[in-house]
Amino acid sequence: MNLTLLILLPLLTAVAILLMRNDAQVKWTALMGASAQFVLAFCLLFAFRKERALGNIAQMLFEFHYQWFPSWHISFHLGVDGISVAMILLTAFVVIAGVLVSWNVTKMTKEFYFLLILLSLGAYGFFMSLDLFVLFFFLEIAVIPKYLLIGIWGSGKKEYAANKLALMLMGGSALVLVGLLGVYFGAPNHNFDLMLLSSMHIPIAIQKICFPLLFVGFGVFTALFPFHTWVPDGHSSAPTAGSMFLAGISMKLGGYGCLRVATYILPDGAKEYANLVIVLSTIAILYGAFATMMQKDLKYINAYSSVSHCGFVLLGIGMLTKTAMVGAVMQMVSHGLMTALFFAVIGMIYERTHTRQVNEMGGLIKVMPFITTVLFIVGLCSLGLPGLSGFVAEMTIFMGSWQNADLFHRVATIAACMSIVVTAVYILRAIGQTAMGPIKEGHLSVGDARWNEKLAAIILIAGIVAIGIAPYWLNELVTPAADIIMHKIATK
Amino acid sequence: MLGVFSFGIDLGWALLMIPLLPLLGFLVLGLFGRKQIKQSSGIFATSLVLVSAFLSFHTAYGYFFKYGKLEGVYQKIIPIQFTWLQFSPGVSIDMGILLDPISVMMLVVVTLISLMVHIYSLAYLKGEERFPTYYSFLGLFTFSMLGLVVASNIFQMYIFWELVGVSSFLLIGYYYDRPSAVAACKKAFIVTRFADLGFLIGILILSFYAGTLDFNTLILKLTTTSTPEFLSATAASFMGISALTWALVLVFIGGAGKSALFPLHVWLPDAMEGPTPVSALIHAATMVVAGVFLVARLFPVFSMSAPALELVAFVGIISALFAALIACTQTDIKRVLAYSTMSQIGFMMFALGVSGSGGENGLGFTAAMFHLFTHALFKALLFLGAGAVIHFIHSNEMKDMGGLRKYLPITHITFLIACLAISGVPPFAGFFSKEEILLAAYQHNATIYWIALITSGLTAFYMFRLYFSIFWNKESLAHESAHGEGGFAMMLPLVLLSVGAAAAGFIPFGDFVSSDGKPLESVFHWQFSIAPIALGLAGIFTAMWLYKKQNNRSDTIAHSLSGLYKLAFHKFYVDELYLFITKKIIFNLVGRPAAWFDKNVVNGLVNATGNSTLFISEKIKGFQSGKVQQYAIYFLAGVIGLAILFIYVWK
Amino acid sequence: MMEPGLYHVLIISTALFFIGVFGFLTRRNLITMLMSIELVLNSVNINFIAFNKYAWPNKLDGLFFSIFVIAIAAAEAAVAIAIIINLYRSHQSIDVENAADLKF
Amino acid sequence: MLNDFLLLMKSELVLAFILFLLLIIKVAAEVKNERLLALIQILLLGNFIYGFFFIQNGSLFGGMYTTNGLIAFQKSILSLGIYLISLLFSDWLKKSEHLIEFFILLLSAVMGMFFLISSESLLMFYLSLELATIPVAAMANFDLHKKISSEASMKMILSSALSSGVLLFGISLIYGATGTLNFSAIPALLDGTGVQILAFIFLFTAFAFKLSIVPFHLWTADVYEGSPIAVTSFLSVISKGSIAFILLTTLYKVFAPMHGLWYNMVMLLSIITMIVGNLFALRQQNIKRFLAFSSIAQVGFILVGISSNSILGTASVVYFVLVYVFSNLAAFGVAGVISQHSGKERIEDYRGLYQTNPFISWVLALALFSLAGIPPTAGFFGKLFLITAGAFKGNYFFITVAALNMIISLYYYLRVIRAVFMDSNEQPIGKINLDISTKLGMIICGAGIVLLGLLSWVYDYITALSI
Repeated sequence: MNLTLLILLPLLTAVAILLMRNDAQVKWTALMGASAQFVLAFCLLFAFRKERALGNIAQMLFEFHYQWFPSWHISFHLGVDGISVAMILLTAFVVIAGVLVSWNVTKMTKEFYFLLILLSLGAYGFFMSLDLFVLFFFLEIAVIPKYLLIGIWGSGKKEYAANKLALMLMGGSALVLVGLLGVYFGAPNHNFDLMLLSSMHIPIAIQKICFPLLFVGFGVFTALFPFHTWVPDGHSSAPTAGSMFLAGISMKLGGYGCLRVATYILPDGAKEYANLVIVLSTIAILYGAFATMMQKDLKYINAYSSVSHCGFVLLGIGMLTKTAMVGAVMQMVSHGLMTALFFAVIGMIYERTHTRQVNEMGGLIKVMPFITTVLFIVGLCSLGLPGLSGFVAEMTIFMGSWQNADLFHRVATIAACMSIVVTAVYILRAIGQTAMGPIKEGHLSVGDARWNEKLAAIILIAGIVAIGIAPYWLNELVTPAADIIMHKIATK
Repeated sequence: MLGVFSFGIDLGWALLMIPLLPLLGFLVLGLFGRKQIKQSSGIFATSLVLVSAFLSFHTAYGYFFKYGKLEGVYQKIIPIQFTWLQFSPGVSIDMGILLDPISVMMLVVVTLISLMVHIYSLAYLKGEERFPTYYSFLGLFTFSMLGLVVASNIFQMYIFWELVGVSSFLLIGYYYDRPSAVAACKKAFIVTRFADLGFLIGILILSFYAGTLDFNTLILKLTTTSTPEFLSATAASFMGISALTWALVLVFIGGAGKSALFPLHVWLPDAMEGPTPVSALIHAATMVVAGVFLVARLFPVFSMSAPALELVAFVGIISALFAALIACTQTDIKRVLAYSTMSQIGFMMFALGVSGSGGENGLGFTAAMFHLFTHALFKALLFLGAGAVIHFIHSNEMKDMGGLRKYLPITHITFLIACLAISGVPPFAGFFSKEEILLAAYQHNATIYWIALITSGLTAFYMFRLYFSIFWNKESLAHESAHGEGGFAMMLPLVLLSVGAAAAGFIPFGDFVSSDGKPLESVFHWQFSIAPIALGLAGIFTAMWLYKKQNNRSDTIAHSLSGLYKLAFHKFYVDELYLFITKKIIFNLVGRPAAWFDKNVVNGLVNATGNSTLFISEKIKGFQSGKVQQYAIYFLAGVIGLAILFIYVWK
Repeated sequence: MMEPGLYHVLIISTALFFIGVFGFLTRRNLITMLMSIELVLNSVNINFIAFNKYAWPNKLDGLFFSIFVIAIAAAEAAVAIAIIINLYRSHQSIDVENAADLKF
Repeated sequence: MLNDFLLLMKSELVLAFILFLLLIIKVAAEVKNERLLALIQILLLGNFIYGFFFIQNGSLFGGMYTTNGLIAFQKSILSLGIYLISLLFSDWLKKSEHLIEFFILLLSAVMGMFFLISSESLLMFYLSLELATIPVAAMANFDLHKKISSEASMKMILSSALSSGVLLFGISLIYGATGTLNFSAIPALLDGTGVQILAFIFLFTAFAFKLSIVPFHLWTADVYEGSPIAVTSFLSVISKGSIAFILLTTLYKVFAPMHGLWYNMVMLLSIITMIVGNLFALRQQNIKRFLAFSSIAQVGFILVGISSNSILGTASVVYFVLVYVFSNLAAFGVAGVISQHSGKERIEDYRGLYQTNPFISWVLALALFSLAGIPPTAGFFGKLFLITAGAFKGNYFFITVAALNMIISLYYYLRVIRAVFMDSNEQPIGKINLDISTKLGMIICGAGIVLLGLLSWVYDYITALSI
C-alpha cells in the first residue's frame, strides 16, 4: 500500500472542491473525498494486519522514501506502525463525520470544505511522517485552517478565540521547532530522520534540554496544563465541524508528537521529566474535571472535559510503562471519536434550540429522541462506561500506571482515577439538564436529526462501540509499536 | 482475535445465550423499538427473558445435580473464556462464564425475577409512550446483571458492575420529565460511581500483587499463604495496614456503594423514583445485592484478612439497624421498602462478615447467600405488590391508603405472605435464612447478634406497619371507579413469587451453597429460634396495635420520642451532610475556584502576555517621531553604542 | 615648529566629522543640513588623503577614493537639492521640522 | 579581454542596453504608455531569462569586480523582482506621466545593485551603493504632488547621506589600518585592534541602515509610507535583497577573521530587530507602513541565517530572499492594486475584501502566510532554513527568541487575514478588474509561493551554487 495515496487523496479532493461550481457539487465532492479517505484508511488497516500476519515484523511498514532537501538531510519519509494506523483511522472517522455534519453550512461553502480537507491532509501527513521536518511541516499545515474555520464560520468571541488558538498553537510549534533543531544538531550526525535518530545515542545533556521543549510544544496542542486555555475558547467558538476536527484530530497531533517524537527519540529526557509530566497531567485531569463542573455552556463543558481527558493521554505517556502507553494511544483514538461525536451532538442541539446553555434546555428526549440518545451514548462514553471506548482506554492507562510501584505514581494514579467520579458528575449534570427534566416551551416544535447527522453520528458511534466492545484489535495493533518504544526507554 | 474458546461442556452456547438473549432484546428494541415493533416490544422482550430463564434453570439443574460436583465438592467451572483485553503478560481482562454454586444461584434469581418483572410490566406500563425503551433498558440491565454474576474475571465483573449501574441510572430516570427522577438517577449513578472508585483501586491493588485478574487464579494466589504473591501483598503496607487489607476494604467500598450500605446508601431511597417494577428488579432483588455477591465471590480472599471482614460485619450491622430505624418512620411505601432492602442487605453483609471459610465456620456465608435468595423472592414480591397498590391508587403515600384489602384481594394475600416472610415468621422463607444468619452471628460476635436480633424485631414492626397502613387502617374512600388489580399479567408474578416466598425456606440451601463447595449441614436449633420469633411477633403485634385501626397512638409515641423520631424521619440527616459536602465543599471550594483560577489566572496570564505586548508596542512608538534629525541621533547612538559595547565590554 | 603629522590631520578630520554631524543634528534648514553632510564627506576626504600621504604613500587608493567621493557628493547634492525644491513646492518651507507628517 | 568583459559583465551590459534604449525612446519618439510598458515588460523578462545563460566565473578591473554562478543567480533574483514589479504595478505605471523616467531610475538603481553584488573592492562597493541609493531617493518622490512623497524622499536622501558619511569614515579607517581596499586582501591584514573594530562597526552601520536593522531603521517606515507603492516594494524587496547578498560576502569573506565579533553583533541586532520590528508592526494601520515593519522583522530573520557563517547560511539567505521577493511583492502588489483603485491603504478598509475580490484576497493570504512562515508556502521553508542555519552554533536562546518572534509576527499577519476574510464591512472595496499583466504577476507570485518550497530542487540548486 502506498502511503502517499493518503496525502494525494485529500490534496486532489481539495483541488476538486476549488473547481466545483455550486454548493451541492462541493458538498458531494467533499463527501466522496472523505469516504474515499475512510475506505483508504480501512484498506491501510487491513493491509497492515495482513503484512503483520504474514510475519513482517519491521517496525514501520509501507515506508516511502524520497530525498527532499538533501543538503539538510531532509527526506520525505513516510511509514506507519500500529499507532499511526490507529491515528489515521481516527482521522478518517472524524473527517467523514465532520463533512457530514456540516451539510447545511451555507456561508462560503467551498472554502469551508476546502479547509476541512486541508486539515485532514495535515493530520494524515503528520501521523505518517518519519522525518521530523516533514512532521513539523504537517503539524503547522494543520494550524491555519483551524484559525480560518473558527474565525470565519465560528460564533461568539470567534476572533479572539481564533487568534488565541492560532498563537498558542504556533507558540507550541515554535517550541517544537527549537526542540527539533536541538535534536538535529545534538545528534551525533545531523539528521531529521526519526528512525535514524531513534537508533542514535543523543547526548543526555541535549536530551535534557530538548525533551521539555518538545513535550511542552506538543503538549500545547494536547492541552497540557497550564497551556490549555486555547481549548475552551477555541472549541466553543468554532463551528461544529471545526470543534470536531480541533478536539478529534488536532489535539491528538500533540499527543502523538509527545509519544512519537519527544518520548521515543529522547528516552533519557523522558525519564528525567516523567514525574513532572505526571504531575502536570494529573493536575490537568482533575483540574479540568472540576472546572468542567462549573460550566454551563455545553461546548465549554466538552472543552474542559477534553482538557481532562487529554490529561490521560499525557499521563499514559508519562507513566513510561507499555500498558499505559497503549492506553494513551487508545485514549487518543477514543477521545477523538468521542469528543467529535460530542461536538456533533452539541452542534445539532444548538442548531435546533439556538442555545448552548444547559439551563435553558430540558426534556429534549421528547422532541429529539435520536439526538438525545446519541448524547447519552457519548456522555456515557465520556464518563467511561464499559462497552464504549472511553472505558477501555482509561482502564488500560490505570492498569499501566499502577505497574509503577512507588508511592508517587500510586498517588498520581489514584488522583487520576478520582476523575471518573467528577466526570460522572458533570456529564450527568449536563445530560440531566438538557435531555431530561421538563421541556422548555420554545423547544416543543423542533425536529430530530436529519439523514446526514444521523449518518455522522452512527459512523462515530460505530467507532466508539467497536473499540468498546472489542478492544483487542486496537490493543493488538498498538501494543507491538508501544513495545518498541518502551523497549528503547527501558534499555537506555 | 477471539482469544481462547474452551468449551468445557456442551452447553457452552446455551450458557452464552443466557446473557446474550436479553442483550439481543436491548439492541433490537433500542434500534427498532421506537417505530417498527412498538406494539409487540413487551412480548418480544419477555419471551427472550423467558428463554433465558429456562436456560438458567436448566443450567442450575445440570450444575447442581449432574456435572457440578467432583468428589462431593462443587467445582468452579469456566466453560467459556476469551481474552478481551491484554494488559501485560498474565494480566488481562477475560470475558468468560464462571459456574459455581453462587453464580448459578444468581443466574436463577436474576432471570427469574427479571422474568417476573417483565411479565408484570406488560400490564403495569401499558400504554406508556416509551414502552419499548423501557423494555430495552430492562434487557440491558438483565444482560449486565447476568454478565456480572457469571464473571470469571474481576475486571469483567467491574465492567458489568458499571453496566448495571448505568441501566439502573437509565431506569430510574425513566420518567425523565420529572425533576425528582432526574435528580434521583443522577444521585444513584454518582454515589455508586464514587464507590466504584474504591472498587477500581482495589482491583488495581489486587491485580498488582496477584499478577492476574482472573478470579480463580487470583483467589488461589492470594489465599495460599506460601505464594510470593500472598507474601508480598501482606508484607507491603501503607499507614500500617497491609496492601491486601487495603485492597479488600476498597473493593468492599465498591460493594457497599452498590448495595446501599451505610454511609453510601443515600441513593437507594431516591431511586424509588423509577417505575416500581424496576425497583423490584434492580433496587430490591438483584443489583443491590451485587455488593454482597462481590464479597461472596472474593470471600476466600476476605477470609485471609480479619480487619477487612470485621469492617464488612460492622458496616453490615450498622446499616441493618440504621435502615430499620428509618424505615419505621417513613410514610412513602416505596421508601419504607427501600430502607427495608438496605436493612436486609445489611443482614447479608454482616453474615458474610462474621463467617469463616470452610466447613462449619462457613455458616455465615451460606446464610448470607440463602438470605440473598429468599430476600430476592419476598422483596420482589413486596415491591410488585406495592406496585399494584400504587397502580391502583396513584400515590406512594401511606396517608392516601387504607382498607385496600377489599379492592385488592390477591395483592393483599401475597403482600401478607411476603411480610411474614421478611419478618421471619415460620415457615415462610425469611425465617430460615434469618435464623441461619443470627446463628452465625451468635457464634461469632455477641454484639452483632444482639443488634441483629433487635433489628429483626424492628423489621417485623415496620413491615406490618406498612401492611396495616395499606390494607387496613382507615376504611377509605371509594376507589371503585378505578380499574381492578391490573389483570393477569400483574397477578401472575405476585402469585408465583408468593409461592416462592412461602416455600423457598425448605430448600436445603447448605447442600448447594457453601464457602468451600462442600455441603454444609444445616443444624436447626429450635431453642435458638425462640427469641427471634418472639421479637418478630412482638413487632407485628405492636404494629397491629398502632396501625390496624385509625387512631393517634402512633403520633403520641412519635411525640414522646420526638428527638429520635425526628432524626430517623430525616434519615439521620445523612443526605444533608452529603449535600453540604458536595454543594458547599466540592462545588464551592474546589470546582468554583478551579473554574475561577482557569478563567482569571491561567487565561489571564495568556491574555496578559498578549496585552503587555500591545502595551509595550504602544509605549515605544515615540521612537518613530517622524523627525529625521532624531532618527539621525538614534543612528549615531546606535553606532556609538555598538562601538562601546564591542570595543570595551563584549570583547 | 613641529611638522604636522598624521595624528594632527586625523584630529582635524575627526573634528570636522563631528562638526558636520552636529550641524546635521541641530540645523533646521534642509540646505544647511545638506551642507553639514558635505562637511562629513570632506572630513573623510581628508582622512583618505592623510592616510595616503602618511601611512601608505605607495598606494594611491586613498587619493582616488577621495576624488570619487567628491564626485558622488556632487551627484548626491544635485538629487538632494532637487528633492528639497520639490519639498518646498509642496510644503512652502524648507524647515525640517515642518516635514514630519510621517511618524509612529 | 573584450570577450571576457562582455561575458562577465553581461548582466550589467544588458541593463545598460535597456537603459539606453529607453533614453533613446524618450528623446526620439512619443510612445503610448501601454505599449511602452509592454515593451519594457518584455525586455525585463528577456533580461531575467538571459541571466541564466552564459554564466562564467571571473573578475575584472584589477579585481574590483567579480562574478560567479551564485552572484549571477542573485542578479537573476533581482531581475525577476523588477520584472514582477513591472507586471504587478502596471496599472499605476500606465497612468504615470513619467513612465520612462521611472524605469530609467529603477534600472540605474538595479545596475548599481548588480555592481554592488559583484564588487570586490571597497571603492566599487561605495560607488555602486550610491548608485543603488540615489536614484531610489528620486523615485521615492515620484508622486510629485503628494506632500508625504516629498517628505519621504527628503528623509531618505538625508538619512542615506549621513549613513554614507559614516560608511566612508569607516572605509577610510580600514584603508588607514590596512592600506588596501580590496576584499581579498583585507582579511589577511585584520588583527582585531580597536580601530579596526570601530571601522567595521562604521562599515556595518551602512549595511544596517540599508537593511533597516534596528536602531538604524527609523527612516524605513516613513519612506515606505510616503513613496508610491511600486517604489516601496522595490525598496523593501530588491534593495534589501541586494544588500543582504553583499552583506553575506562582506561578513563571510572580508571580515571572516573577526567572526567572533560580528557573530555577537549580528545576534544582538537580529534579536532587537525582530522584536522592535514586530512590536511596531503590531500597531500599524497603514498597509504600507505595516509591511515596512514586517520587512524589518524579516530582516531580523535574515540575520539569523547570516549568523551561521556557513554554506548553509549563504544558501538559506539567498533562498529566503528569493522567497521574499515573491511573497512581499505579492503583498505589495495587492496593496498597490487596491490603493490604485480605491485610494485605500488602511488595513481596516480591507474588511470584507474577500466578499468582493476573492482572487486578490487569496493572493494576499498566500503572501502573508508565506511571510509568516506557514506551510506549505515557501516562506515556511525559507524561515525554517534560516533558523536551522542559525541553530548551527547551538545557541538555543537566540533560536528560541527567533521562534517566539514568529508568533508575534503571526499575530499581525493574521490581523490582516482577519480583516480580509472574517470581518464584514458596510462599504467594502468594490470589485476590481485586474489588468491582465497584474493578474499574471500575481499568479506568478502565487505559484512561486506555493511551489518554491515543495519543489526542493530550487533550494538544492542554490546550495550547489553556494559551495
